[in-house]
Amino acid sequence: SNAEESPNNGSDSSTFDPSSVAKDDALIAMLPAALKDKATLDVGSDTSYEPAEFLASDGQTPIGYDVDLAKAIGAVLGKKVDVHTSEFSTILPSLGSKYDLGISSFTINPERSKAVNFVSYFNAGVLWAVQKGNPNNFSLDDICGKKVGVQTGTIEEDPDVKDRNQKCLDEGKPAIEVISLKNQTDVTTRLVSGSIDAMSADSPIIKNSLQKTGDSLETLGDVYDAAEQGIAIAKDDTAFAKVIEQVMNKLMEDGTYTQILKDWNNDEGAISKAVLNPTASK
Amino acid sequence: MHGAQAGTDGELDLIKAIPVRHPGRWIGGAVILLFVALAAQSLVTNKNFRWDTVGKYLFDVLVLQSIGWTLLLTVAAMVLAITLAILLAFMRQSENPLFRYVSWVWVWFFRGTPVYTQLVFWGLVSVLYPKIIFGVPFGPEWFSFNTQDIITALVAAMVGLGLNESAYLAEIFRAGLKSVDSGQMEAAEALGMRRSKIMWRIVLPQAMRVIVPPTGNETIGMLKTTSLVLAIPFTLDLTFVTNTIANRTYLPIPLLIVAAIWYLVITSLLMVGQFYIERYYGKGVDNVTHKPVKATAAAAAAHAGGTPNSSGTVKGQQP
Amino acid sequence: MHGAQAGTDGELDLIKAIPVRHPGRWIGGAVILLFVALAAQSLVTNKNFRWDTVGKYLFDVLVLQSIGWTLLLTVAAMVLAITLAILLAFMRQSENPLFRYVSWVWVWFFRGTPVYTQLVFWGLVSVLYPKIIFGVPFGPEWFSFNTQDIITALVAAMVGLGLNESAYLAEIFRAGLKSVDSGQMEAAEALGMRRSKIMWRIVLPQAMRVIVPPTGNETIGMLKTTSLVLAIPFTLDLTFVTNTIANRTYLPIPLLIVAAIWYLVITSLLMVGQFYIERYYGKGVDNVTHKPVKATAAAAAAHAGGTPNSSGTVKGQQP
Amino acid sequence: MTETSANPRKQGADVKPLVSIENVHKFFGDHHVLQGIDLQVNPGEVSVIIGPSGSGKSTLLRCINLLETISAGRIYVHDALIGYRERNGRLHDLSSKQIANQRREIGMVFQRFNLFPHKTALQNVIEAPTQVKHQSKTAAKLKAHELLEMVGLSDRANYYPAQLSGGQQQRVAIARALAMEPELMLFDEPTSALDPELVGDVLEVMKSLAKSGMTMIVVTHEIGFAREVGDTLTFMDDGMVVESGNPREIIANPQHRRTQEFLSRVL
Amino acid sequence: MTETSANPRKQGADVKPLVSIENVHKFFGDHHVLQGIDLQVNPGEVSVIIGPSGSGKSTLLRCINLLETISAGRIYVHDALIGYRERNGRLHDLSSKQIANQRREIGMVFQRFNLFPHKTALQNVIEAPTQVKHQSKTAAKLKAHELLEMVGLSDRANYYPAQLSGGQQQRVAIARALAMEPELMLFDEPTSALDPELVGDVLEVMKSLAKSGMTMIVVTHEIGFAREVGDTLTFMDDGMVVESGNPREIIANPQHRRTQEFLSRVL
Ligand SMILES: Nc1ncnc2c1ncn2[C@@H]1O[C@H](COP(=O)(O)OP(=O)(O)OP(=O)(O)O)[C@@H](O)[C@H]1O
Ligand SMILES: Nc1ncnc2c1ncn2[C@@H]1O[C@H](COP(=O)(O)OP(=O)(O)OP(=O)(O)O)[C@@H](O)[C@H]1O
Ligand SMILES: [Mg+2]
Ligand SMILES: [Mg+2]
Repeated sequence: SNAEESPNNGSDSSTFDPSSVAKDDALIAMLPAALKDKATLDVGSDTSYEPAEFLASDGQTPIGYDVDLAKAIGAVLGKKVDVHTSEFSTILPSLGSKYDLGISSFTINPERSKAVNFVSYFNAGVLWAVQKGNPNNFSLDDICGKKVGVQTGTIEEDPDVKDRNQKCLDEGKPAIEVISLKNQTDVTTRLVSGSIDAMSADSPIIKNSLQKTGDSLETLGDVYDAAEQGIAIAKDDTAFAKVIEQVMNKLMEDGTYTQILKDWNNDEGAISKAVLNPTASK
Repeated sequence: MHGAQAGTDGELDLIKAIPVRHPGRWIGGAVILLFVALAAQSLVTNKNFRWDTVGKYLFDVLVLQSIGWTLLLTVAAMVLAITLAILLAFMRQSENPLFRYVSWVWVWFFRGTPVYTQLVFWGLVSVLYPKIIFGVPFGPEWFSFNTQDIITALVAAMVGLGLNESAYLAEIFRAGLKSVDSGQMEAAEALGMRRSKIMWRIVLPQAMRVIVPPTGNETIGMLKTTSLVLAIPFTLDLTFVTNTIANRTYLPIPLLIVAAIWYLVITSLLMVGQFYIERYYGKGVDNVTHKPVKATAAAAAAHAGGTPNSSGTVKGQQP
Repeated sequence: MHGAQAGTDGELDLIKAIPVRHPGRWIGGAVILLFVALAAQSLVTNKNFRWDTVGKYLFDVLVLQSIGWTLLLTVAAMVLAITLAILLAFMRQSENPLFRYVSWVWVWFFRGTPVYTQLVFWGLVSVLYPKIIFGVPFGPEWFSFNTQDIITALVAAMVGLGLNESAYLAEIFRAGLKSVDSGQMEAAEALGMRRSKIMWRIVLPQAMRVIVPPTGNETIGMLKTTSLVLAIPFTLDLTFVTNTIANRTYLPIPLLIVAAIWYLVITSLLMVGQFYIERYYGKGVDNVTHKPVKATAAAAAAHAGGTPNSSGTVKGQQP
Repeated sequence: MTETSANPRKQGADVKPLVSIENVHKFFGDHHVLQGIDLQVNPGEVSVIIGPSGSGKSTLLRCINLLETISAGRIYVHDALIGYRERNGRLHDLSSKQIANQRREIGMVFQRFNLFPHKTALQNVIEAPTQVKHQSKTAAKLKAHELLEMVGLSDRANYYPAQLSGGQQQRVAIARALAMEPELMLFDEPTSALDPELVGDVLEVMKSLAKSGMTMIVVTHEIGFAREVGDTLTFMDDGMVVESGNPREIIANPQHRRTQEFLSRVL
Repeated sequence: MTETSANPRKQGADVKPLVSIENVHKFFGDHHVLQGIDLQVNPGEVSVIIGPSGSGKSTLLRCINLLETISAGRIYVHDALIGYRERNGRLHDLSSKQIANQRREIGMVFQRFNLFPHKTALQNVIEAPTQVKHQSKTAAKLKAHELLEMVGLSDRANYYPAQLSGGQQQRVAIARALAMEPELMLFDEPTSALDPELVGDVLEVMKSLAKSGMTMIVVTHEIGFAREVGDTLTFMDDGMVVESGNPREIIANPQHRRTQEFLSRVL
């Protein structure tokens, strides 16, 4: 209903049509009993992470590549998909009861794998951004004492920047001033206004921010520390997790997966094989 | 030597004294005004605030709808909280020690834990307790509900906010009830009124004078606390909606201002409402046209000895 | 017919009546206890709560440090808020209309806008106003600061919370000052005391009785509000630290419980403190061992007519 | 004032007392405040109690009206035991409902009036009839106007207590108690919170009440009232009845030293 | 009681009055409460004011102590104009500091005592000397104990007001006012909030004060006190002085009808 203010990358108008995906009765048969009778697949997602999951201009409808992937999974399993906006702290405890899946750009690491089942589906790395032309000559080699913005709770905050900070301290250099904010938008706004020197986030997020803020930011260096992100399933529901692993692999094979990521300009992060609880890359 | 010659001179030489000058005060005032002016000026001119965007979204239909939801939540939670708080305050004064104890624990627990955590739990109640079963404990089951069907996000939000608030209000009500003179209770008892009637008709209405101002504080606070219902998640309130727009447009500051303006408007309305409620419950005490015959009449309400009819009866009598 | 034969019988036949039974109350109590027991049982047995994780992080060094920061923030913000609130309440009663008006606008503005938004602005102040310049407006500049150097995250957090809270407390203080009998003011004036002295030494100490309970509410509220300093961002408080751990381990519920337990512990301590403060300011009024010679003595403090020495003078006189 | 104490109805030897207080004791903790009080009040009689501060006068009135529980002894009003039920030789507490019922028969007027400040004079008077006796508002108002007329305040019906003088407030308090049509009225120093000028109005109303045959127990320092209106005068000291009898005789000729001392201070 | 009004010091014709009230008017809005009061009080004199409720007695006392501002006229205490400074024929308001200074010379005792409830009797008495006159705590306490001794309360120094009887509270209030060593004491119905039994103590203290030569203006209903202690008696009605002169003469022989009426009600 609202005209978009910033340059539109077409994010509001996903072209993905779940009905184009075929139902797979073999996989449906493998579903745990409790899920077989359910008409819908309930998915929890923290919808403030454009372009992975965010809200359309009506303020309520979740969209993004994670959302489209969820719909594709539902189509394979012959179910309608309901993506629920929900905060991080309520997604995980709700898995297995309120939500069947959690798809919210969860980065997999060994500690987290103890708490939930992950099926890997995307590969995102860390990417840095600075103001256009890098006016402060920010460099990752000379990060000590600089002001760096990250989003709270991301792997950029902990461990990446945290480790770098420790290194600075170990070398007797000034600590990094970490500005950790709840929303990525707030971090980006601060970078645009120049109150921080640089920011780091998952590569898709940085790219999206660059698009959204017009011509004021640029990336610094390349993506590194590529880490796999996963779809979360309750720890005690391994049977279902295995089904999801197969569904994802099927979507990867038939091209739906790549198409969805392409639609959202994010096929760089595509992976070739979904794995249940991969030994985390970091 | 002195007598009743007063009033004989037709014209009175009224005192019109030159007031004391307080230059310090006016300088202080001027400094404050200057600061306000500077703040206002920089508010208007600082481009970070993007007043065009503020204007654009101030009357956005999503924002307007969210105000409705926010008001609904505030009112529903406060109604629930006030009801519970009255109950808790009465229980605290009960003769039954169990009631007193329960009331104390309730206040301690709900005041002690963060409302955000409480809201998370209300959001999770259907996860933690998927079915509510009525029946004899450890015995047969009578009937049961799916918790999800009953505790929707809206209900969870109202209940969560209301229960938390009830603990704070219970303290306010307790202090209010304590402030009513014990003689009122005795007088009503002596008339043969029963305790519950006395509480409702005699004690509580008088306590309201003390209760209303802090309750106004709490209501205004609640208006802002509703933004935490995202924890449930309930996603239709003002803060969530403006946040979403901010995330989409990458313009957080102007949308915070949009939200702040609306909160300020609602607060102003609530303050007007509070004024009238305070006046209502001040009836017979605050807003009576006292005739302060006694210099110290204001001192003791119990002995508010005005004699409105005794002066005037001798008007015009010249000794 | 009736006389002074009382007291002649050595042994008194004291009334030992059988109390009225209130089965309803006990059933009600039992039901409540049952619910509490069920809730406690499901709290302990529900595996979602992961009590092992709670135990593991309850005394985590990061968590313990964060409690320190949370307490520091709470205390600093409340001290600032109380100072400002007293000032605002006095200004509200000032003869200078400008002061009254400023005080009103302050309360209206800070109560009206969300504390989260205020904190965001305090966090952004160095963005919006990179330099604070002292000088003649539109004239020469005397000296200037980099805002960033002055308003660190900690300062911004304290100031942001304190200013917001001051508005709520100002209302509480205003109501408190109003509750003190005007006769106190007059008596002090008649002794030649000046207004500021009267306020500090006579009116405020008496108003504290009414002020302390809602201020306790506010302090306990502030303890939880500190978690919003994330908006600044200030990232050392209890909520932030437990959130971070939850993010790392993906175990939000047990860490919410860790935070809740600590908040509950601090709240309990604050409630103990409040008890003693209330008792201190009740001196001479609440915690005096009244001798209720008058049946209605409690009614009017101004006329608390006890005559502690008049009984007893006739002890032992048998008519 | 006509002297009414010669009224034979009040002095009849075979009249059953309306109030019968039998060997009543009251302890506050260790403090033995009432040390065996015996007192009978016949229907239509005005019984005046005087005594120094702290002698237990208020406590006695409050025990009659169940605002305090007695420690030993019995109080009967109209043959009904106050506060308890006796069954199989044992006393049982009355329920709060039954206590409320007993209190309805007994009106009480306090030293400090204790009017409900948030209600007008009229509302104060109709509160109990409508709320306790469930009378209709119209009926209660009719009666209330009569009573306010009687205490000389018909033009003050819609004033709040804070708008009334002390004497006017006390008269409203009397009308409020009378509205419940009690058999017995208790007055606890009803004039001692009033300025000397305002005392007269209240005493006037009490006199006319006494003349109308109302049974009254009055604690007062107004010796004049006791002499003029009282049928009996009881002097209490230290929780005991020191002397009791015809008011004029006692005032003129106190038998006990304490009574003499006390009267010399008050008169 | 010895009758002290024949004291020649008080009656000397050439003595300059300590208080001189000249044609004072006071309006509350349209209400003309004081309609031209003239009154002189010589040093050491006890001036008693009586009059019906609403006649403006309290207002007059409050004007002397600057708790109210007068609308017209002049009040001098010790030749100093109260509340104003006259310069070039125009009146200037005094600053709050100067007003406070003037009030120090005038002690006031209120009907409802107005003791500071959060302070003990002793603390009440030393509050003003230490805070206003900046006396040392030790000196102030020494003096306070003397004063409490004088009003007969040396054993109650550490009691809070709520622990004292009304009469005791009023005596502390007198000690508190005396601690500032005022030249003039104003009493506004100091006994009318007391039960009859407690009045005596306070009147006793006031008598001894009068005997010690303190200048006092006393508003009271205690005609006995006026007769015994008063040097002059002033009857006020409707904001005017109706009659003024020797107390015994006026009480025995009131000249005006209003005075007669009033005295008949109060006596
Ligand atoms: N609630 C109470 N707790 C403890 N002692 C009490 C209580 N009420 C009264 N007393 C004591 O009982 C005694 C009698 O009190 P009561 O009020 O009956 O006296 P009184 O004769 O009415 O005196 P007064 O003329 O001053 O009203 C007093 O010594 C008083 O201290
Ligand atoms: N602050 C005020 N505002 C308006 N009217 C007032 C005020 N104070 C007093 N009055 C009026 O002034 C008149 C005189 O009052 P004042 O208190 O001086 O009478 P008083 O002689 O002391 O009476 P009392 O014996 O009842 O104390 C009264 O009619 C009263 O209504
Ligand atoms: Mg009594
Ligand atoms: Mg007066």
